[in-house]
Amino acid sequence: MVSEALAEVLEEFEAIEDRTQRFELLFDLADDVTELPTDEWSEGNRVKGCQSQAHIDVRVEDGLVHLRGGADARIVQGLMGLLSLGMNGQTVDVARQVTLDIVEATGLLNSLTPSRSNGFRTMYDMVMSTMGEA
Amino acid sequence: MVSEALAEVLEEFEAIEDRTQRFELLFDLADDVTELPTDEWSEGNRVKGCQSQAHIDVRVEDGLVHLRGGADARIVQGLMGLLSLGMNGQTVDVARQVTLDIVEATGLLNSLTPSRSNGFRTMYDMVMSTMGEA
Amino acid sequence: MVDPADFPILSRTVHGNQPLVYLDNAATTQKPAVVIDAMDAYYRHSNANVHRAVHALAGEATDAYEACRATLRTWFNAERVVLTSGTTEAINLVAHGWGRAVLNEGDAIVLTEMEHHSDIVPWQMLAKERGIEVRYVPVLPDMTLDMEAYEASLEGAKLVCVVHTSNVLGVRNPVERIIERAHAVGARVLLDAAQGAPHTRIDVKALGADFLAVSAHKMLGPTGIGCLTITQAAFDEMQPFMGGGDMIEHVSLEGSTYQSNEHKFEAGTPRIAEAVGWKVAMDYLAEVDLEAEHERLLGIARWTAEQLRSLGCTVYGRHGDHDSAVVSFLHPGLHAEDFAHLLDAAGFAVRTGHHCAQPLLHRLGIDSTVRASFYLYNTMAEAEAFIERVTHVLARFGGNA
Amino acid sequence: MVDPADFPILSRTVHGNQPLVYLDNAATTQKPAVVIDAMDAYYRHSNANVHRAVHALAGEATDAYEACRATLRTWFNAERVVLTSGTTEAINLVAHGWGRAVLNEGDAIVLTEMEHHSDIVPWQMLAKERGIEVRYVPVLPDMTLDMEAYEASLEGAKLVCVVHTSNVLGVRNPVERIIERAHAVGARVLLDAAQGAPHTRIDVKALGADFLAVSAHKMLGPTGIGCLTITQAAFDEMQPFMGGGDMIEHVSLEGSTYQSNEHKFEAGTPRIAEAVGWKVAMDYLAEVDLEAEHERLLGIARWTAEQLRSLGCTVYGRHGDHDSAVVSFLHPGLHAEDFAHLLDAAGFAVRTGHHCAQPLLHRLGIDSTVRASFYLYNTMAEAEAFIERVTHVLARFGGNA
Ligand SMILES: Cc1ncc(COP(=O)(O)O)c(C=O)c1O
Ligand SMILES: Cc1ncc(COP(=O)(O)O)c(C=O)c1O
Repeated sequence: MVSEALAEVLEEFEAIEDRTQRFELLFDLADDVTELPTDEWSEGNRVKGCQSQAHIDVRVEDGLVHLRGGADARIVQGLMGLLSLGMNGQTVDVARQVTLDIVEATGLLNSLTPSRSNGFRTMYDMVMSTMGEA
Repeated sequence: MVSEALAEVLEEFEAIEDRTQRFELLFDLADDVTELPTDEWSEGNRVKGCQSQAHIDVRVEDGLVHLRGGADARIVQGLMGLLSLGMNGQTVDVARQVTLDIVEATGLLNSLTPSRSNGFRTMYDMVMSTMGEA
Repeated sequence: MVDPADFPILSRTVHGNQPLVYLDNAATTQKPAVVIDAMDAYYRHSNANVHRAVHALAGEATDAYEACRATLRTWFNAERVVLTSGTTEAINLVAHGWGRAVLNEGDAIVLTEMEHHSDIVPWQMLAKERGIEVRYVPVLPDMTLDMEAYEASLEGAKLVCVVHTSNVLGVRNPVERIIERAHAVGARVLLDAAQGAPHTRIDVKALGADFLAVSAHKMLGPTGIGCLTITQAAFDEMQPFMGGGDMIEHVSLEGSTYQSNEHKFEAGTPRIAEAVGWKVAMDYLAEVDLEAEHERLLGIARWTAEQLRSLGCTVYGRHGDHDSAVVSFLHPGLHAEDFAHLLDAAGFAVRTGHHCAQPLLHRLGIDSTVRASFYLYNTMAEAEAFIERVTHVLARFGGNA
Repeated sequence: MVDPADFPILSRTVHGNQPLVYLDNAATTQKPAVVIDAMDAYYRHSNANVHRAVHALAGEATDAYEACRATLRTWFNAERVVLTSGTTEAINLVAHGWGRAVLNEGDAIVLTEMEHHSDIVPWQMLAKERGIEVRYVPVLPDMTLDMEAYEASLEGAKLVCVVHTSNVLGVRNPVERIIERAHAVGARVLLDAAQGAPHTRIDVKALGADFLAVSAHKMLGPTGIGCLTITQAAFDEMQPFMGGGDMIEHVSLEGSTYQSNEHKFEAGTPRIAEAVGWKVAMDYLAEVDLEAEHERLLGIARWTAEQLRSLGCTVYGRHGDHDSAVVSFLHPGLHAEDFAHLLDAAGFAVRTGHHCAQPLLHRLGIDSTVRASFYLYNTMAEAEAFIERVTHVLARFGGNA
């Protein structure tokens, strides 16, 4: 089971017909990201393969996932918001339930092949591998 | 006016429907070439751009054209035969009447672009330029 | 203008029901049905490998392939036309085929900050390998080349490489003067005409361009083919680039001799169907009044740029009389990538990013732009719809950067 | 066998009313309608430039392009697949990208006398530039490689380049053993599979081939595209070949950094429509039982060879169990070129000449052959008609050499 917050937002996406309105919702999600101050942006937490600047920092403390991030493109930060809803403050077990499909569910990226350098997959992989090490 | 012999043979070609029979006629024309003995084959008289070995030697003596040649492919030598009919033993003026169109008239080479490395154009150019110098 | 109905793709919709408005022409243009049909017909009726074969199909294919070269030779008034896979390979052919044959340690070549990566990276690679000095002509704040710096950079230069028309700015460089000055010091000139060739008929003999690189896909033709025009004098200085079938005269274990014509630089089975398609594209272009189209498209670009400015955007470019209809812009309240996504949501295809011109963007102090680029089938009505959408997007999302 | 009706060209006639019998498959194969239609549909519906763009069309085009790579990766079980313009460019990529990075003066590489010019000339060029020793494995009178000489040639060799299947003889070389011995001395192996790949499914991991070069047009795909498969280990040793758009990570005036995946070797706008077509060709091939086809075609080739011999021809090739269906022959009474013209007159498309393998022909003591090569859509009935025509031609013209 994914977190309630994530499940709710995915339902919201599904209910919206209009692509522009869906982007509006995604833009709003950008505000749900716990900010990673730009002075902490480093090569190590950079999301490679992203056209825009994006950084993400994941820690696991006391079994809970702490996710912070930031991006110059609002859509990218919105996708981080989506991840945050499913992971930030959640147990590793719950966080792990989040799959790549959540982007599909927004209906905004028609398909998520590795070749589309949208960086979401990289972002996702960075988080999962950090949790794997925890 | 091209030579009578050439005009006749071109008419013959025109009268034949069947492509294979036309080749037969062309093969026969190979015998109309005054032989250039292989020991006279040199880089200078080689027909470049021909897939097969072909050599042609042209001289103008007393205003008359003397053409000798040889080729390992019978069709190429047949084309030389065609040239010979129009040029060999003729005056330069008559020989000059021969145009590249005579190959078209055989109906055997659908078109004679420079890219088709059939070498006939080269052969023709070699003869014409020798006559030009005479 | 041409009839958009000639271009099947332009009647499609995207994201469900949004009619496509294709404004990504500087990246690649769409193809008229005649071009698509010609390639289709080639594969259905004449497909064969070219050169050195006597059968009927091979003859037809060879003629079709060489007809493309002949058409390009006439179009560009060129002495030599080598068919390549595109502008990028054409420039690499100059770097390998001419550069390696002529340039030596300590020699200098001149590039500009306005170049596409395809006209920078091959030279950086060669420079590193050979110890060649690369000089870059700066771009001025008015987005033109610093011609004084250019003249100063010429001393001892062997080659000048310059983009005919910038793919980011639309700026058409003063190639006449550039060539004249370069030739005055004995340097050869390579023009990257990937963007210039689609918009204006270029006469390389009149210009004096030693090399001109072009991509078919940016001028109504298929992917996978382009060309390099070469003057006979420069051609004679070149050594082969890639080795293989068709480019040789004779091969033995001891060594090989090469063809003396363009085939010398066309190793392997060439792009036959592509050549067929490109020829038809050139024939289609020949029916277009490119000068009138230039006026019309420039008018659309100027109007668009003006509207964008009035909406608070910064436009990169100046849209001078000979510039192409490319409009690069940014808005302080919306990231370029977000902008492009939101335009796409309503069917407007634009490009965003560094446009393979990072040094230029660096000079402009930015790392991406949104770029709308217009071509023969685009209309003023499309530009108006575009500005309407931009207005809408900025009203709703324009405070988000 | 596949349904010839899938191939539109096969129903055409040549020279008026001669039905086409296409036996020039080793030069290039015909395309099924599904392949032609897929490219057509690409241009009509999805055409856009790939990578780095967010609009719908660009996404579709990028996915389509990368789907070709993914299909090839699976088909060949390869770690890396770089899309090139064909076998020739693939081999040149190894010469420039790997050879220049790894080979130095005094190093040795091993080729064979059976190679196509595309696997000879690039190496001769590099050898001359770098002072590399090229060793050639001789071809024995039975038309196989001299494996003893091969083993002897390996000492100190860094690279072995060998044709998987000869385009002149159809002989399939013992590539398993060749690779095993090469690896034992630490040499990398490049297989030229232009002829092998169309006839049998090659698993590069099982074989251990470091590099494998292939052309789409010889396996039902379009012109202008091919690939090079590369092991990750060899990939890591390579430096970029051509510079330009799409292959870089970052470009500045000071220098550039490159992509870390296959894009590093795919400079410029790639062959997008071609990739679309090739993928569909591979999907079509995947439905064919290639092993059964191999048996069937080899049967046709053996029968044809036998008939030709009984008509007084010399056949070059042995048609062993793994050889491909290529029949090269000569008749003492008719020049190869004349032979081909006379076959063509009745609609039979064969190739004649040196087949871009002059060193092999030199070793065989000849300078051309007539070559009939069979592929999936060819039938025994066609072979019979072919022999009938050959009989007729020889009866009428066979005393003319
Ligand atoms: C064995 C072999 N190698 C290489 C090639 C070259 O292939 P391409 O011309 O498609 O580059 C061919 C085809 O002509 C071939 O038969
Ligand atoms: C100015 C310029 N030069 C070179 C190129 C490279 O062209 P291609 O990718 O077709 O090789 C482009 C297009 O991307 C361009 O706009």
